[in-house]
Amino acid sequence: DYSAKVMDHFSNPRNMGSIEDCDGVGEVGNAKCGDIMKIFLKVDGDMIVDVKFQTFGCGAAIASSSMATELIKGKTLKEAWELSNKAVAEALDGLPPIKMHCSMLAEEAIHEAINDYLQKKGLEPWD
Amino acid sequence: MTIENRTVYMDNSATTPVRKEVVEEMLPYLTDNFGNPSSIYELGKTSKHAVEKARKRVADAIGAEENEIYFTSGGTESDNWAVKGIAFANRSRGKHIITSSIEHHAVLHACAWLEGQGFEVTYLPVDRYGRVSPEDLKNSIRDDTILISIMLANNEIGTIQPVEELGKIARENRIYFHTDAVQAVGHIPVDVKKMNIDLLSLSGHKFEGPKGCGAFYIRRGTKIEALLHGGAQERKRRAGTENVPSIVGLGKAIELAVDEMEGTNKSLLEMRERLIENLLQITKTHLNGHPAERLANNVNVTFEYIEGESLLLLLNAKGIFASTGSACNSTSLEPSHVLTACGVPQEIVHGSLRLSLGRMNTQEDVDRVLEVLPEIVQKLRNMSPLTPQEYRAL
Amino acid sequence: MTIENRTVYMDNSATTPVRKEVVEEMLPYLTDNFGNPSSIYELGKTSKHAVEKARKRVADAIGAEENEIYFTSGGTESDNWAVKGIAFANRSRGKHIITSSIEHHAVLHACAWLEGQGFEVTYLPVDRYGRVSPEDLKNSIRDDTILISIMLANNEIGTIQPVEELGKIARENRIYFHTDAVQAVGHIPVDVKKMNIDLLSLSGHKFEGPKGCGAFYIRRGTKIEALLHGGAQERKRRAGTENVPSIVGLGKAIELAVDEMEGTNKSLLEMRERLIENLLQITKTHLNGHPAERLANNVNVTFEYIEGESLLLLLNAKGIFASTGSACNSTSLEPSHVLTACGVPQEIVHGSLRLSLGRMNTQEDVDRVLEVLPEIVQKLRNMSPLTPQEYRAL
Ligand SMILES: Cc1ncc(COP(=O)(O)O)c(C=O)c1O
Ligand SMILES: Cc1ncc(COP(=O)(O)O)c(C=O)c1O
Ligand code: FES
Ligand code: FES
Repeated sequence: DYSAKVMDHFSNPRNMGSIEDCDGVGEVGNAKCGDIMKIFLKVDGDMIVDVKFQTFGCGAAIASSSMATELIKGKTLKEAWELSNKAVAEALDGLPPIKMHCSMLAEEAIHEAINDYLQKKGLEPWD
Repeated sequence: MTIENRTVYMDNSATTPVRKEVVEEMLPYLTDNFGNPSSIYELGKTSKHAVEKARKRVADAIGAEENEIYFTSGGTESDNWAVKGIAFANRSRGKHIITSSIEHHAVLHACAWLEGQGFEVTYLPVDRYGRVSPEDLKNSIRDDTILISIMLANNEIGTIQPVEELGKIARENRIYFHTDAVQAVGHIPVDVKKMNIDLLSLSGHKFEGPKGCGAFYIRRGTKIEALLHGGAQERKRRAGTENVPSIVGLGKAIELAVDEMEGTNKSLLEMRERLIENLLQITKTHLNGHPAERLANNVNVTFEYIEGESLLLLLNAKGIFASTGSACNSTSLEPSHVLTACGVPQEIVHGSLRLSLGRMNTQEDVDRVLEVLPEIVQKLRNMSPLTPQEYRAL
Repeated sequence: MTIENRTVYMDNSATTPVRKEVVEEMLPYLTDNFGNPSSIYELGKTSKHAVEKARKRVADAIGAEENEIYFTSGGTESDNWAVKGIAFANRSRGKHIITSSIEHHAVLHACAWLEGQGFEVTYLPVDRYGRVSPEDLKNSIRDDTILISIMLANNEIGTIQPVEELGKIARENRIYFHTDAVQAVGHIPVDVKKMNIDLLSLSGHKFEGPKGCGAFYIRRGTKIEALLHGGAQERKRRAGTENVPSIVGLGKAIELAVDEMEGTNKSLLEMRERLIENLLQITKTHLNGHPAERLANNVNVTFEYIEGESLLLLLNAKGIFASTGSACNSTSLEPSHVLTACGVPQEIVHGSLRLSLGRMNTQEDVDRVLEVLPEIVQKLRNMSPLTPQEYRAL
C-alpha cells in the first residue's frame, strides 16, 4: 500500500516538466525495466533555484521524483547531493519494500544532473 | 486521493463477485447442511447429493461424464495436478512435456519445477496475436513426449487457441492433451469430446462462482497420479474434506454461465468492440491479442510512453478498476511474459492495460472509461521523458 | 426407515457447521468485497487487508508470527505440503522421514508416495493408548533423517501426543518437526514456539470455520519447497487466487474458538466423562485412546460382537449422527489403522464407535445417546452369531 503522501505527490506532482535553458540535466533508468527519471536543474552560484522532472514509471517513481525535487529546490548543490533515497522515501512516509529501488532513481538522477552541471562548468564531477 | 463514488469494475478476468443466485444456493451448506459427504447418516447424504448434483452440472457444461469430474481448490491446483500428475504417472513412458510460452504461471511454474525433477519441457512460441501454430506443435513432438498442455483462452490477451486441432495432433500421437480452460469455461462453448481434450482445468471465481474452488476433468482411462494424497474422497483421486458450499456454488454458477452465454456474449462483444475502436483512436496505441479469435470480455491495449501501474492508480482514483502487464505492478519485477512472447517490445510493454468485462458491465461503464482514459494517458505522457514533443499537450 | 425429528450431531471431529458469527463475517467477501487481493485498486486492497487480518488471527492463535502463516485449501493440503515440501527441498541432506502409524492418511499417503520417489519412511508404533514413545523416536533417528511428522491430537481416538518433548528431540537433532494439529487447534492450547514446532497444519472446518480452507505454519528459516506452483500469492510460496471469504471465516472462527476454549472444554469434558462412564457400563465395551491425555470432545469405544456400520445406521434412524472405525463404513475396506496400531484385536475392531462432541452439544444430547445406544447394541448382539449366549437377550 502506498501512503497518503505518496498518493498526493503521485496525483499532484510538484515540479513536473522540463527547463528549456537548464544548467544541468540527469537521466537514469531504462525504459525496458519500466522506469526512467530525468531531472532538470537551474543553478545560481551553488544554489538550485529551479528544478523540474519527467518520469516514466510507477506511482512510487513519480512520487519520489516529485518529493525529491521539492526537497532540493532552494538548496545548495552540496545539500542536494547529500539527499539519500531513504530520505526521499521517509519524506513520503515510507515506500513498500519492493518499491524502494524507485526512490533510488531520484537520488541517482540528482547526482547525474549535478555532475552534468559541474562538467559543463569544466569542474570535476563528484562521486 | 478521493475515490469517485460510482465505480466501474473491469477486471473480471482477475476475479468476479459471486452472483446472488449462487450465494443463495451455497448458504444452507455453510450452516444447516454442513455434513461431511463421507458420512453415512442423513446429514452426510445431503452433502453427498449436493456434491454429485454439482458434478453433473460441471460435466454437462463441458460435455464430460460425471465420473470424469473432480473438485479441486481452484485453477492452480487443477493445473498443477495435470502437469505433475501426468508427469509422475507416465515417467516410464517418457520425460518430455510440451507447453506454450504464454501459459498461466500455474502451468509454467509447475513445468519449471518438473524440469528440476529431470523432465524436459518445450515452450512453444506464439505469433504476434498469441496463437500457437499446429505445425510447431507437430515438429516439437518427440518419441518420449508424454503431455501437451496448451491453454484454451489466455487470461491477459484473451486469445483463443485452435485447441480442437492441437488436441487432434496430440491424440494422433497418443500423447495426453491438457488444456487450461480457466478463462474459457462459462465464456465460450467447451466440449471436451469434440475438442479432443484429455484433461481440463477450470476455476469457479472466473464465472461468478466462489473463489478457492475449481474442477478438473480427467478423461476416463487417463493414467494420472494424485496431487493431494490422503482420504478416499473424489473416488480416491483427490483427498481432503469436500468444500461442499463452494462446490455447490461452482455447480450453480457454471450452469447459469453456460445457459446465458449467448446473450451475455452478445452484449460483451458490443462493449468490447466499442472500447477497442475508441481506444485505438488515442495516438500510439496498439491492440494486443487476436482481433477475432478473442474472448468477448477481453480488451488489451498498449499505450506508448507510459507505465501501467501509474495508469492503474489514476484510473483507480476515478473509480475504474483494471489491470496491467507492467512489471512495476507485480511482485516479480518481470513484465508480462505473455506480451513479451507476442513480441511487444520491452520499451513499450509496460504501458499495457487490460480491461476485462463482465456480465454486470454496461455501456455507461464504457462511456465512463472512454471519458476518463484519454485524459489520463495524456497526463502521464506529459510527465514522461520518453514522450516525443509532438505527443505532448502542456 | 423413518428418521427422528430431533437430531443429535456427535461427529464434530468429521466436520462442524460454520458458526453464525463466522458466516456473517464471510458474507460481504462473497458479494460486495469480492476483489482479488493481488489487485492494486481499492477493491483489491480491501480483500488484501481482510486476508492479512485473518493471518494475524491465525498467528496469534498458535503463537506464531504473521509472516509464518500461509493459507491453504485445508488440512490435507497442509499435510501434503509439509511432507513433500520438506522432502524435496532437503533431498540433498537425506532421504529419511519419521512419522507415526496413527497419522491421518493425508500424512501417511503422502509419505507412501514419497517412498515411491526414493525416500525412506519409519512408521513409529504407539502404545495401547495411541501414544508415541520419545525413546522410540530417538532410536529411529538416522544421520539422513530430514523430517519428523507426529500429529498433535488424533482424529479417531483423541489421544494427545507429547509434542513438546518430541519437538525437543527433533530440534536437538536439527531435524524439521511437523505436527498435524488439525484436531488440536481451537481445542487445546497450541504454542508453536513452546512446543518446538517447525511446521503445523490446521483446517478451518474442525473449529466451526469453513470447509476447504486451512492454514500452514512454516517457522521462519525453514527450507521447504512449494506444493502448488503458479502465481506470486502468499509471498510466492502458495499459488492460487486467495479464497478470501473462507480465509476471513477461518480467521474469525479460530479467534472465537481460542477465546472460548476454556469454557467450551469445561462443558465438553463433563459430557465426555458422563458418556464414557455410562457406555463402559455396557458389558464387553472398551475405551479406546488415552484416559487422560485426550481431547475433551472425543469418546471412542469398542463394543464386542457388533459391526460399526450397522450400529451407525441404527443410530442414524434415531437421529444420532456419529462415526466408526469399521472398514464397512469406508471405501477402503481396511479397518481403522489407528485402532489396529493401538492393538485392538481384528475380531473386535469393527465394533468401534466414535462420538465427537461440539460446542452445540448439550447434556440432553448425552441423555438421548445413553437412552438409545444400549438398546441398539443389544439388538445387534442378538443378531450376531459371535455373541456368546450369556450376552444375548432374546
Ligand atoms: C488461465 C488461468 N489459469 C489458471 C489460473 C489460476 O486459477 P486460480 O486463481 O483459481 O488458482 C488463472 C487465474 O488466476 C487463469 O487465468
Ligand atoms: C488429523 C487430521 N489431519 C488431516 C485432516 C484433513 O483435513 P481436511 O479434511 O481439511 O483436508 C483431518 C480431517 O479430515 C484430520 O482429522
Ligand atoms: S518504476 Fe518500476 S517499480 Fe517503480
Ligand atoms: S459386512 Fe458388508 S462390507 Fe463389511
